[in-house]
Amino acid sequence: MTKLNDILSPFTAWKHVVREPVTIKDPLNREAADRYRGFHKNDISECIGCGTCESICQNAAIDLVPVDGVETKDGDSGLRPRVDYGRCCWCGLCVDVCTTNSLSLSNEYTWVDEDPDNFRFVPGAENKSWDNREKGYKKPGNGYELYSPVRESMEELEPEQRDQSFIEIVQGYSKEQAEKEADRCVECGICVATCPAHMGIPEYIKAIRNDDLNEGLRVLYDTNPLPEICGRICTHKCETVCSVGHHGDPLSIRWLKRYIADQNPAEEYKKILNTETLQPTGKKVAIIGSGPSGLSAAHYLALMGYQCTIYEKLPAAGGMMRFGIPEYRLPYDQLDKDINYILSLGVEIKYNMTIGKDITLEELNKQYDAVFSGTGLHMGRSTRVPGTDHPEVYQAVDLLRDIVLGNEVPVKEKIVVIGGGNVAMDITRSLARLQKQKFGKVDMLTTSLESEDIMPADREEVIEAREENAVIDPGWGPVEIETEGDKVKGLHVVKCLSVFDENRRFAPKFDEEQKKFFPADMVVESIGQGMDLSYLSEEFKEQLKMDPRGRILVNDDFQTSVDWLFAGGDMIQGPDVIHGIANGHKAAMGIDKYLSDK
Amino acid sequence: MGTIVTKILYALLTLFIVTNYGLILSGVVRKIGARVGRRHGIRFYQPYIDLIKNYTFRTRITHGIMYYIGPVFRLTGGIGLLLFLPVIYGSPVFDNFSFAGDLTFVLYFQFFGVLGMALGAGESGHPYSALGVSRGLAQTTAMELPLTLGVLALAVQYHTLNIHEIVAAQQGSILHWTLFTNPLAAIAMMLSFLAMMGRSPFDVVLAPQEIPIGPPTEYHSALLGVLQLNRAIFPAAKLILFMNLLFGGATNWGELVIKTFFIYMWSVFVGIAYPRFRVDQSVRWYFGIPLLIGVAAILVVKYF
Amino acid sequence: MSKKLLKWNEDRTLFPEKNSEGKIDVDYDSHKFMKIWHGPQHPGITGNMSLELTLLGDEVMDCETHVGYLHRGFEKLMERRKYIQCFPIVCRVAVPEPDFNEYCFASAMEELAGIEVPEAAEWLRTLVLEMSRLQSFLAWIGGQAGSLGQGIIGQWTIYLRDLILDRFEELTGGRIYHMYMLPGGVRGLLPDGFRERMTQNLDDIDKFMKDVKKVMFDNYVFKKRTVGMGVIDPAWINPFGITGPNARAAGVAKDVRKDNPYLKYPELDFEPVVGKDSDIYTRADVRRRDLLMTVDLIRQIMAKIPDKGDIRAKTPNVLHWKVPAGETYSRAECTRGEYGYYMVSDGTEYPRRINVRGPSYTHAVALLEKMIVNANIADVAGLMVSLHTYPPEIER
Amino acid sequence: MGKEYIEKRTVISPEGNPIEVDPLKDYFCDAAPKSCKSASGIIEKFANWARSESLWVLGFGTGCGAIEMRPLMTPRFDAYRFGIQWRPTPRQASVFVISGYLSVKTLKRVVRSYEQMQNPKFVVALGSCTINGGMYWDSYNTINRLDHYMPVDVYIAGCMPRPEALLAGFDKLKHIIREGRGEGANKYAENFDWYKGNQKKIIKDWDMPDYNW
Amino acid sequence: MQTIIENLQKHFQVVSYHQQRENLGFLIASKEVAVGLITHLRDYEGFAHLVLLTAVDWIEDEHFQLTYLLHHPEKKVDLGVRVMISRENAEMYSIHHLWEQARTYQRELREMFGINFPGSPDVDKPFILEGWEEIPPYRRDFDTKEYSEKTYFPRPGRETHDPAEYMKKKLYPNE
Repeated sequence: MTKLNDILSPFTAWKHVVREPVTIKDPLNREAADRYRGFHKNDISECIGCGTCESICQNAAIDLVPVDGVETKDGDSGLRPRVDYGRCCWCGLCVDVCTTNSLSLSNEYTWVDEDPDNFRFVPGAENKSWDNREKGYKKPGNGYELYSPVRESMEELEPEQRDQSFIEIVQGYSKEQAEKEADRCVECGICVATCPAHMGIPEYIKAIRNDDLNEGLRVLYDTNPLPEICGRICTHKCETVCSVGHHGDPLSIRWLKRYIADQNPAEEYKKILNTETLQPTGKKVAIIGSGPSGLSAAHYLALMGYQCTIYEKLPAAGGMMRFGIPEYRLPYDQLDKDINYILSLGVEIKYNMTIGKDITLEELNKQYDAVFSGTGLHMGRSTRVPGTDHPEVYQAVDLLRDIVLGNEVPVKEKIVVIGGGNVAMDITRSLARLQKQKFGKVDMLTTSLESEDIMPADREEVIEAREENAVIDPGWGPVEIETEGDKVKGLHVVKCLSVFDENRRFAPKFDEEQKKFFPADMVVESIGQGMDLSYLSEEFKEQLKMDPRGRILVNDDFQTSVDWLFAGGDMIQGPDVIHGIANGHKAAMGIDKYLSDK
Repeated sequence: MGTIVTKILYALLTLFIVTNYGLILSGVVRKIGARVGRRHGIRFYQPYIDLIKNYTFRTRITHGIMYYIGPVFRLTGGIGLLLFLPVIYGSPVFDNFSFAGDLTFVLYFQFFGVLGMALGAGESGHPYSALGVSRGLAQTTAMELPLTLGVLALAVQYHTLNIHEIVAAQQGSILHWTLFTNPLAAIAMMLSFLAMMGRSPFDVVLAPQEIPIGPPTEYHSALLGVLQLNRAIFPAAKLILFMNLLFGGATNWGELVIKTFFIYMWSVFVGIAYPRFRVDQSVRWYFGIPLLIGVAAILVVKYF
Repeated sequence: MSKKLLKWNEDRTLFPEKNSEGKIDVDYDSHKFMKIWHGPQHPGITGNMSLELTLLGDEVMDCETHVGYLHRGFEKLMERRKYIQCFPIVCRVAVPEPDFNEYCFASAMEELAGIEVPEAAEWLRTLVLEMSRLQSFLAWIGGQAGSLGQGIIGQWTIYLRDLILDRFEELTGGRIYHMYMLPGGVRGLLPDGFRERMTQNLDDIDKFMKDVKKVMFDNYVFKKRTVGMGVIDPAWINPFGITGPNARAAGVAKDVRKDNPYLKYPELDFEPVVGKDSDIYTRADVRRRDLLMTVDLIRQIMAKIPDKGDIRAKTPNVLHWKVPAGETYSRAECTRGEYGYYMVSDGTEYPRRINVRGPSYTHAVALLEKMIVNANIADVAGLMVSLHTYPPEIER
Repeated sequence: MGKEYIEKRTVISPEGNPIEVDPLKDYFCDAAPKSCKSASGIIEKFANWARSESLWVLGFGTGCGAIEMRPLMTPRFDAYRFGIQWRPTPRQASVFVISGYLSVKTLKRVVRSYEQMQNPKFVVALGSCTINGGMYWDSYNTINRLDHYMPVDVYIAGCMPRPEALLAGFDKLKHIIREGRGEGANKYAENFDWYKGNQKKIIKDWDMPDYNW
Repeated sequence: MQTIIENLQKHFQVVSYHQQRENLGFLIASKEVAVGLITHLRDYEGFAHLVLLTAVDWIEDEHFQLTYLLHHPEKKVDLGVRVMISRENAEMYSIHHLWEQARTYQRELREMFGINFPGSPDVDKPFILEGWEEIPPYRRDFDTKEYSEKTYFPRPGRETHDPAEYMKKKLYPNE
């Protein structure tokens, strides 16, 4: 019976003959699934050309090529990915790893061509029929990340602990933390162009990952002889353009630099950096000022074999780094670590030597083959509102210098600071500490012309200042400092609507109706610094070419119009440490060129 | 003299109509098969295009003279078979060269095709062709046995070897069909018909999965076109033969189309449902039940 | 040993004696033998490999398998790719069911790197593996029927497979190559409406499989061709390294999902499908029942799978993921048997060596060469398909 | 077995002199392919129409793309309705679908199969692998670009291209044929030495005749 | 697992044993004892299933590591036997008499790594490659990319730019 069944049952297949075929009527226009990984799309305005897609592509299908209409600028390489469909496998890893989320895949999948050379295109730049498709593969959410978008948190002192003393706040990364943070780097190198010194950032981060800190230090010293300092107080322009920061926290490049410097003991620097013996050239260079640019120039000149002598007005080296930046941000022993290494290369330093008073520039020129000046900006600017000439109105730079020198600093119970830059924050927080020590409480108020979102101070500085109980009230323009005899009563302000005009020129607009009064016993001005060129003799000044705003003009080698005089640092470009370092480095190379040619 | 010329012209007309019918039928049947697989299948006129395309190939290679003759042989078999069949009963135009004893002739022609393939495919030198041909010959021989027994039973039953007369004997009522007057012979012949049409489970000769695709492996271009043409004519001729022998023939084209279509569908009906036998299995199978039925058919007509 | 096997052996006693190597002494000079190449361009060969057959009439006297037509040097290529870059290429090792490669690769790597995969991702992986089994089985059943000349089954099952591929497309974004299970997790949650459509497809498959059973398995000719054919002796299982349905059809309940449970299989209710007779028919039937079991498993998974949750563990940056030095072997049960990845890491960003153990490796070379001897040439295709071999995983 | 059966063998002629016979020359033609002139005008147009509507694909799964052939043949996509059919032997096929990467070992067989196909013949190349190496661009065993070894009519991008894309590719091929541009076979014949040179450069084990149609 | 190892140590010198996970362990055996050890494992300990046999090229240490991965079908545990053999004239005793499938593995190793297994059937026959003239491709000193570029004509017209280099060229070419 089963046999008969075996003969008959196959015929049941015929019941399907009357059913409608399941064939897709029009397969050529069938849309793929929503998540389908089809052809590439790229939002070319979002894309920064970081090349992470290229580096993850196992097929070498992606090239970075220049594209018309996309300019190379800070944070944007001006390159865009070009995909070779003779290589691509549509795995979508390029989409997953895309730092800006600009790359995606549409769900279009038909591309037929006779010419095999046509299968290459720059998504976004060349118009394709699928450019406007909504559907397609995008980077999934739900904890799906190919690299961590979250910064490794940094150990810091609690506000209660830090507001009494000048102990360093930031603790620095441990090995695990540093390696984890370094691991987030995608090695695109976008940051290098933005860093004024063009440091080899991806390379030293890679050195951390490979746990080869000696190599890391070598990379650092290629372009930056003050890594301990920069690792703490650099304005880290690099982090603002970090490609990882487009969707997530940027890498804390600064802390990683600090980690490398911290982990290498000072006594081994010479061995690591292979600077135990240097080939002297017999030529001598004088350097005015021991700030970042001076030290940087001295370092690279020393490496090139020049005998350098630094003339410093103050009794300690470091310039603004020592006298402008409070100790809680940059401890002196770390400052000394960097400086001492540079001095150990044979750089001589003469303290308490004021140019123009103890020795003139012309004399330096006679004694030395070239002179580098990095005298910086040490004169505080004033708002020049009524009342600023009162003795209880101070300049932030002066106060900061006094704190470092150990001079007595006038601290009152109620202090108002005018200014929104990092120096304003520094003085606010320094004075807050002194208030705490003296009165046991903090009553600081800092106001600035700029509103909160455009305040030039670093974000974390503002946050930390608030944590330390200082009041930050930005967006007010000072009108008058009310004084009464030898006492200051307070500061009158009006609302500031905008700081810059449409041409990005400084032209503040005020709303006179909105007024405020900040009562204070003491006012500190911190709205910027100017340079002090008093050490130059008048006839010398006439030889020097200046720009209309009173800055010394230099060429690409930081050579002034007087060929033996080079200048750099804040007075030329700035104001920040890393520019100074970069200037010093370039000036050193300029001096080398100048002296080799001579 | 005039009559023989008109006869030839009429035969050519028949050939033309049957060829077209065969081509369309093969297309339609493939479409029906595709429907079981829940798809649309080829366009019904696709066989025409395939044919044209094969004739328009620009190059062809040769394996020797028999390689050419093989397909021609086969085509001759197909056309020959057709020409000795009365296609439309009673029509002077489509009666062809039917004569007394044409039944034996037809049986021979029916084998002719395989022999033609054997010659040509053997010359092509491809091992698959050789395998396919040996399978084909073995299976055809096995299948011929019940078929011949059935035909003999018919000859005994109708006391003639003339197809025309066999058809004539079946006219009048559906119950006069051989199918009902001699069901055993009809069954034996219809089972042989399955193998004749080269469909599952008896398609081991072509078997693309085993010996791609058997005898015609090496055939291409116009020669394949010839084979294809034959694949339209030969089955159509066989259908007409079976229609004439078992289903009362046809008195007009409409009847012919309906009857042959259903006869064709019988092989398709079975073919879709089963996989294929190995050649030894199919030979054994034909030596089993169909052979017994064939013998029984002869015995029945002889003694009852 | 079953009676059927004995019968088969009796049937074959007319043919030349086998020598100690299990082959027949072939004297080519006798001109009795014919040599033919089955493949690589041959519709009866699964994938792209070839058999060099020596025939005596229709009977195969000697067989030598030739592989390497699809050799791409995966194991070499992976040595010069970072771990994440290996992820898109591993699935290409076996086209019909790429997901087992992805899973084995990911799990071996996760084990070496010490990464815990989130719950939701584990479930999704289980789902994808079972879907992959399902579609592979469906494609195979059509192939088995087709190899014996019954095309209609293939028409149906490939259509059913297309339904599963649609679901794959929806879930993973890929049709054939899914590239879904990357090290650390998966690449997406279930899309909206997925469950309903999946359930609908499973019902369709259930229904169609009933027809398939009637048309293909309860079939006189099919039984005639397969019962007692190509018997794998249970004693061969270990010497030939036979795994999967081929072993289970011989009555050995080898199933990695039960033996070395992975993913969420311990939470699913199933029993390995076992057969008795170990011939082509039994192997086909075991696979058919395995297919139905897979349908049931997918239903179970759909009932338990979470809609939300993390899909990927926190891993180091994949661009420079260094996997700690060590070596491991991870395996999974695919439709053909035990799939495994042997991974050796030397602590760098690049794998030191990855070796892929595909089940076809053992089935398609040594075993096939042994089994094909004495078969009829017409059975070669059916026999080969019944072992469910796939050439790319032999040569990789 | 080794290679004895393709090496030259010595036979004794009826006169008793030993002659060396090259078995490869025994079985195959020894003339390079010739470029064929197309028919003129309307006849060629008609022929091209027939060629385009009757694409017989050689069933040779050379790479992973073979997996998408099954869906094409089956109900979902049903390429038969567009006149696309599969043939098991190269002699009868007119379209060669190179389904993805070609290893050197396969290329040898592909070249042979291609040469056995009759003029006019068309080649459809699937996926990245045939365009520029695809995933296996740095593999020691797969070729990078197919057009160095045989003329290609249509490329379809994808890895793998979906059946729909394949149908679009066939559609394009039909257009090309109808426009009379599907002259790959003639191109092959005209640049025969170049193609052969390229093939021989990478197929180290060239144990087949130069001409085998 | 532990008991098996302890058992094993009674009969053989097991150099080191490393438990990778609960059901997988690796041990190192010397070339001379390896085949005896594997036979013992198969016949007395019940490791009846040879999962795989493969090699790792430790080119720095100038040796090949052969891994015989054995599976115990009843206890469901795996044991990897690692054998270090010299890279110079690499040769190992064959195990084709223990497992039929081993001859395939050995053929592959012979071809891809150049490790010889004297006595293994067909071991010198080409397996995967055809007409290969270079050093065995799975050896570490074979550079597949270089070989591919020189052999297979990569399509011309590709060029790429490093973002950092390109930005330097564009933004600060002189520094």
